[in-house]
Amino acid sequence: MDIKFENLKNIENINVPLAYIKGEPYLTIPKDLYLPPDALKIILDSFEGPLDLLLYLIKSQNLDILELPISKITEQYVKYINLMQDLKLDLAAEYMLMAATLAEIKSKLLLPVIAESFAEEEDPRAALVTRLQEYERYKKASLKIELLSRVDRDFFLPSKVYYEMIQKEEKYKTLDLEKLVVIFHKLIQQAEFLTPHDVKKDVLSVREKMTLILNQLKKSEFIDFRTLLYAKEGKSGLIVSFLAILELIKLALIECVQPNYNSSIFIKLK
Amino acid sequence: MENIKIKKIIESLIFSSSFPITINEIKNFFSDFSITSKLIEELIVEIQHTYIDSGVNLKKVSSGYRFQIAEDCNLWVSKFHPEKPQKYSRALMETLALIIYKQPITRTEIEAVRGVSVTSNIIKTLLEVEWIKIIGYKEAPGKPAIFGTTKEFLDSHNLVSLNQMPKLDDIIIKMAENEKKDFKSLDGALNENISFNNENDDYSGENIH
Amino acid sequence: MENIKIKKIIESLIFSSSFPITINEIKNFFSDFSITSKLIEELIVEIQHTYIDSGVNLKKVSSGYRFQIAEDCNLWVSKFHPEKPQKYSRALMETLALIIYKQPITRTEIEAVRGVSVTSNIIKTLLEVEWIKIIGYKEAPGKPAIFGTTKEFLDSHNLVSLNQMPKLDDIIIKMAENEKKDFKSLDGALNENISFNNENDDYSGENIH
Repeated sequence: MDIKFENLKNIENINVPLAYIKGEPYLTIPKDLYLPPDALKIILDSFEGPLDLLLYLIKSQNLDILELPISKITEQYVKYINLMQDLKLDLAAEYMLMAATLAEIKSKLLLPVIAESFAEEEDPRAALVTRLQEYERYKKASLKIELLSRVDRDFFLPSKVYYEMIQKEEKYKTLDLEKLVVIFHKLIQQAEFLTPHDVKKDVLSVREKMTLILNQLKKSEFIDFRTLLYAKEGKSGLIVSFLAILELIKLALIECVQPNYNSSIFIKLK
Repeated sequence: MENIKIKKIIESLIFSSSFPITINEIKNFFSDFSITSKLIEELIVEIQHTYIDSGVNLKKVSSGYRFQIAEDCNLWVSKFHPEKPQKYSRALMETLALIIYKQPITRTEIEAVRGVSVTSNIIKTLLEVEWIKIIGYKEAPGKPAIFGTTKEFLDSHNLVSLNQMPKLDDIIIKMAENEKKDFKSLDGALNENISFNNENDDYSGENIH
Repeated sequence: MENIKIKKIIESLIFSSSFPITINEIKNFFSDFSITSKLIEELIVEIQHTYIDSGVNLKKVSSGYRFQIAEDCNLWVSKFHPEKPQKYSRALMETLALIIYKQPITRTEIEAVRGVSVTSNIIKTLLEVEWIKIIGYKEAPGKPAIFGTTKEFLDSHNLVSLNQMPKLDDIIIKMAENEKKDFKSLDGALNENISFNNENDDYSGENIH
């Protein structure tokens, strides 16, 4: 493994500035809290929520999480909250919830407890201490992750090396026809393109035939009407061809001509 | 700085760049060390020699130097990287669907149904893959092209005739069955965007074919 | 095929790919020549040696082998490409930490530890850089997504496995017994979901939590 963790050991000692105000790093909040309001806003914004703020209050005074001096911390916490409210900062609901939690713990601790039951009964602070520890763990972990070697920041990759693509035979993928059908019907529904009657007449094979006829007309100017009707296609085939011709005439794409009375009918492009 | 170090850095710069690099660019980059173009050129020749039998070679192209896969490896590399299966856009599918079902059809007519314009690219792609072709021009201002499907479209989709296109009813049944089996979706895109109105008989498969 | 030729092709495959390549992929690619994994591994070691003093080095990461710019060239390369690397917020890094160490995890579970809501943007960014992915949906109201880390996360941090992640600090427990039980169950949940390589004592499961 070529990863070095030595630098991670010092993580506790890393003093990440709370904020930079006019280029000056602020590592701690001044005791008297006297700061220009916008500067204070930046500092308070730098907390990742009430747990982070509580941790800061504890750590900055070298207090022990496990001995959480609840009244002292509550007092300070509330001071911050009030300050934020005074400054009309958008205070997340989580901050208010924590204030209530602290007040609750404080009041529970003040209640006289029978010595016997104390051992069994949960320390009112326990849940909060657990949460603080848990949060601190992952906060520290996140700092360690930040220090890991990261691509495009700490190390780099070569660009994909150019190569000459040797063409493959099959160039295009075929379509999912089912998807295509569904797309078509959806489209038609949306557009209200067709009336129900139209749909019934709109036989796909007629459409196909129309294209075939137009294709033939590209090759020769005139086509004998009769050559378009193949007996081997059966009755339905004949009907399809006939409908296709009628449809093409209706669309003004082709026209029928009869040079002489009695001669064949020819079809030509219009 | 030692030449060997400079050479290594030049190598890494060329490898890291997605564009070819010129000698001038390298020279400017090392401006603090006043390295001559001649030295850079010499070092590049050295690198070229180092890589002569390697899987990549340092080549000079019009815009500078870059590494390229060795010529005798191109075929292998091409084989290794499967060509990205071309993904067709919904716009293209819609356009093709209209050409299939409403052929012969002009672009304007397609646009009228889709409610949006059909880009030239879509038509170009469809013409290129030879799934559609121009089967004539309409007697109308501008003589718009009329499109229809091709034999190649049928061939490449294993159809003999358009009659063999899947029928909507069958698809609906299949999808319903799949849903019963609690499959998340037969096709994500489909289920997401398309809701069937089964009450509307007008669009049942039988009628359309 | 001669080994020297195979080696050259392997080299070109890795260089031409934008993703790391595994030995298995190479083996499958050469299936016509029935080349053993062992040989491929040996050849890769040879390539690694060839490139040891070069501007790029062959490295193993989670999803396979790839070339990387030589460590002592990183500074030069970063200077050559002046784009600033993406900076991530503390909120994002904390969210990521929870996903790494407590995966599989839902957004609500992340929020419970952090004590604040996790914005959609954070999740979106993490998904976009492909450091995390949705690995399922929880059987709960609203079917919340369950997140986990990806191979890409490990790749982008030069890691082969999660075992190499820094250890989590131990929590000092000085509470009543029932509290301890709570911790146990929490750790249990962790162990289930991340499999750590116990060969390496430093990163054994117990220590990571």
